[in-house]
Amino acid sequence: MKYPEIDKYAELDSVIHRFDPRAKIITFTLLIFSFVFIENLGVAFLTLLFSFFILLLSKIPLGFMFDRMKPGLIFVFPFLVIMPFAVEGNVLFSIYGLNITYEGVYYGILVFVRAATSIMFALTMLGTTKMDVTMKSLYSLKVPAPLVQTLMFSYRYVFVFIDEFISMWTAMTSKGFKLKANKHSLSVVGNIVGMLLVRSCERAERVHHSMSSKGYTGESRTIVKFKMQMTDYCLVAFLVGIALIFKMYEMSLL
Amino acid sequence: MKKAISITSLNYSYPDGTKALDDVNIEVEQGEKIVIMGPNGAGKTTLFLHLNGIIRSDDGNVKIFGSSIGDMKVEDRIKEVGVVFAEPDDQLFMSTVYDDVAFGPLNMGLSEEEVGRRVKKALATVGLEGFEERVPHHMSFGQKKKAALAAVLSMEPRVLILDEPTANLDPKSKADLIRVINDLNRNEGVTTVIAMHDVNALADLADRVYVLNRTIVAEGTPRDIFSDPVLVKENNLDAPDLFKFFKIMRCFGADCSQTPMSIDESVTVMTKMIESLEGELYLTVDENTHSLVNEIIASYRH
Amino acid sequence: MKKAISITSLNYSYPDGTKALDDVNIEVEQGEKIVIMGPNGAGKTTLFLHLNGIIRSDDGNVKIFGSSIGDMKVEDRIKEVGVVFAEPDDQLFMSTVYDDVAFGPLNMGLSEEEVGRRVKKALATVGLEGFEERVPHHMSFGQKKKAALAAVLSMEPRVLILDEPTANLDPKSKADLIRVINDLNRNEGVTTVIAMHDVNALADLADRVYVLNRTIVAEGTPRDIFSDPVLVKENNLDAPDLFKFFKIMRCFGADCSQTPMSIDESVTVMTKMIESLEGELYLTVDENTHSLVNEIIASYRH
Amino acid sequence: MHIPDSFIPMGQAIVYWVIALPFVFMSLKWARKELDDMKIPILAALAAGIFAIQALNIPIGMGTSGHMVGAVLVSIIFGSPFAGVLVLTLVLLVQGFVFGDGGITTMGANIFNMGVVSGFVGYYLFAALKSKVDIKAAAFVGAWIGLLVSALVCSVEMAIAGTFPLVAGLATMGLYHLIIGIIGEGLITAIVITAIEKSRPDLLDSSVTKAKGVRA
Repeated sequence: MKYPEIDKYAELDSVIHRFDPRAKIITFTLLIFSFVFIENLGVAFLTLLFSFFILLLSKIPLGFMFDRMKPGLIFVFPFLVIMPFAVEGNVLFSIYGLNITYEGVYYGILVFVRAATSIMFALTMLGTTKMDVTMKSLYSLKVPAPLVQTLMFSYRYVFVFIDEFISMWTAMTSKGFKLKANKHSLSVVGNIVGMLLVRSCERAERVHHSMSSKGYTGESRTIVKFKMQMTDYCLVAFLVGIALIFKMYEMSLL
Repeated sequence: MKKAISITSLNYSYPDGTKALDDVNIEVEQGEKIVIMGPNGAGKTTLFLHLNGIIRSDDGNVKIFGSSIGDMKVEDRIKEVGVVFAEPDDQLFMSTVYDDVAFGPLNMGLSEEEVGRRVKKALATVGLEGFEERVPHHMSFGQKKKAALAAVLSMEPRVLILDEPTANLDPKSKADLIRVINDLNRNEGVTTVIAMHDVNALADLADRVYVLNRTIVAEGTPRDIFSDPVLVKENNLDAPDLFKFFKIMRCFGADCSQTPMSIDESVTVMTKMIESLEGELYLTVDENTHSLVNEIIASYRH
Repeated sequence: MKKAISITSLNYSYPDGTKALDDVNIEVEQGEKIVIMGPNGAGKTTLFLHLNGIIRSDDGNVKIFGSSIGDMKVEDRIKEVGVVFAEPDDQLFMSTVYDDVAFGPLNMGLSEEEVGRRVKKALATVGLEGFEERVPHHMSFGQKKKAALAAVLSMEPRVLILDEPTANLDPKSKADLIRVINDLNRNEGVTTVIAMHDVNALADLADRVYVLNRTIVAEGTPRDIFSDPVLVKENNLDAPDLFKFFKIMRCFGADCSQTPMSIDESVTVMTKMIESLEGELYLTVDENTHSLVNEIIASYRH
Repeated sequence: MHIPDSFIPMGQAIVYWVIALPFVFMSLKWARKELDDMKIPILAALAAGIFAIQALNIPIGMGTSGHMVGAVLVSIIFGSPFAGVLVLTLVLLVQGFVFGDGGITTMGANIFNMGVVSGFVGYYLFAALKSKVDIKAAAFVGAWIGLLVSALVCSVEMAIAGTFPLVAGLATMGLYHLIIGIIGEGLITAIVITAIEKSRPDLLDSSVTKAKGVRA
């Protein structure tokens, strides 16, 4: 298993990296929400191009980015294949009695393109900000502190648990274990999962002890220092403007 | 003067009824260096959780500088006692080293400048300058141990409790940490209480030793404790190699008045012994030497 | 005869490109006791994962008894090499000790009786008879360490790899484990490869030492390694206290031919030295003694 | 079962958000009441643990594999379906906003399917069964049916969205989860509950341990 370390290139320098993290989160989320629901394939392609342009601006190595996009796209891909058969409409041609419809092909490509756009935006947003900064911006955006803190801890301990998991798995393979669809494997997996959960709870207990011994009483205090610059406002205006233009263009096509 | 720590007849049972601590009594003077030894599972961690009030004992039998720790406000408590637990990953829960080290001071309600000053000082103390923005998960085990210590030092506690500070460290990192702890004790008068298994490193960190095995089994200078092979064996302990060796030296005719525990001490003892004999020490082997030696070795062997 | 382990120019980089192992070469004879030392993060765990084929090197540069470990079937591989990792909690995941110790033999496809026999024998070897139905999670750290070892011994491997077997153990449990490992080596001819930081316990477990710091920095008997203070310091190591002390003894005029590392050895060395001097050894202090002593101490100090 | 972005039109996506949010809100209230100041570390640790567990692909045979969802498991451990909702919400938030695995606009729907539907159906089925059959069997049925129902709900949503036809969706999703649910969710959940009961019975909600006459 490889680490899903998305902020590996957060230390680079680009317009997108310098973008105020709070403004970045709001604007990018807005862009995702407005592009994901576009119904016109042509416009959807334009938004995909636009998201690629933003990705280029961010200077994040494309190989890294495409690698990170793969799991999401592989998940969506089957629908691109199934939809031409599944959606009813004008039949383009038939294979062994199965009809491929124009609407199906259109809709399949549309869904795929929109998904790619949103994944690319989300990854560019997360990839250009260090995770702790993203979390701190959530604080300053008035997302409830307990929620942010829980998220932050989840993020911190996901790696620890993946490590623990890998260590347990390594110990098992080094004893000749091979995962198969049989009773033995199943009982082993059940025990591993149980152990992982027990260890999660025990880790939580120990983390809580160490937090309490540092004066934690359930309130979270964090230093957050962000300041919006002129360029940030310009960037917000530019991106929101683009989103509006795409929206208006789409409406004009109706 | 008030004792830094005073624990009187402390009892504690786990929720399932198992007794973890049984009538524990401990007294520590300000500025002392205490080591607590005992077998795995002797109740050290439970004791430490009492010392900073995480487990509260209602009868006020844990006092820090004269006040019952259970009655103190959180802000005061963490100014008095800082606990560094054994597992660094449990203590570095924030996303950057800075945030972790600032966590305690922020909870104390200090100003941002003061927090910044303390983080800087604490990181400098443990030798992690420039690590502010590092992600704990990516650091080495030795660095994590140091960061976990810094995250407690930033609260500037008067009593510092450390659970196995040197476990799993390579010798260099171990030496670094021992030096940091001793500097804090010597230069800032911090009282230190340390749980550790490594008897060979103990001499550097202990003025006095408590042997804990659910209850306090023995108390004394390291020398007192290690001189009693029965006590040592019964509590799964061992004596430092040098200590045992100097006991053996006696069988060869070296009449040292003291038994040293560290390299530095052993040089002093040797020199003194030779000088008291007007510059010449004779070591011999006679018919009894080997049976005496074997007796000593056997008395400590598990 | 074929070497138990033969590693030739092994290289390994982490997925992110960092070099973990750089041209590592190791040869171990059957029945040897090897200790691998090195700073935290020197690549020991990565090396061990190569030794039992969990990380596969395609070029066949890791050979066990002459066959490339990468080409072996899993069932054969686990008969040859068993790895006991440092953290027992990672290795005990079933609900009873029996199930954990039976895990490997079951994967080998052995009959139920044979599995039962092996579990019994492995538990007896580590001194955990009667623990079959215990829940590993509830055992003490020392017991867990022993159970994790038993869970590998039940596969009856010819080569046993141990990562930090004595870390975090109280001295009694440590002595127990060292005895078990040595008995296996002596009585069953098991080749042992151990990673450890505890230089004072090393003498009991090492015929030969490899110093690993991404690549093999040095190789030799423990005596060879510790005699080189530059090597020791550069790799974050330390020499055993007794070893350092005997080097110091020379400054007082004790002309020992060998420098011992354990209590037993030191008695032998002392006796030999005194006997070779016709029963009397003179130790003196002269004007140079202290500067020589300080030089030795400084040469090893971090 | 994780619905990616762009599979559901805006109006419907918002509807699911509107349905899911009150449940998330109620589960936060539940956490505040039941978990005191331990809530943040314990929920974070469980979310991280479930995230790691979801990464484990369990082979089902015939070349396919599945992974656990875990909502019913968490609900049984804490003795409340709100625990499942909350932990699943956290897992989805981590997936979407921390690792960028998508599902931002559809998160409402995903919380609803995987957290609310499977958590509530599974937990109450478990609660109803546990006095009649043994804990293992009750956990098995709860987790299995919980997953199956949420898969069916998911295919209905996809049909409403026009992404996938109803009958074909119900048939494929239903059949797939009927099978992987038995192994991936049902059996594993049952084994996990037994394993936790052995090693740390005190972590389980008292109603689980009481039902078998075991006291922590």
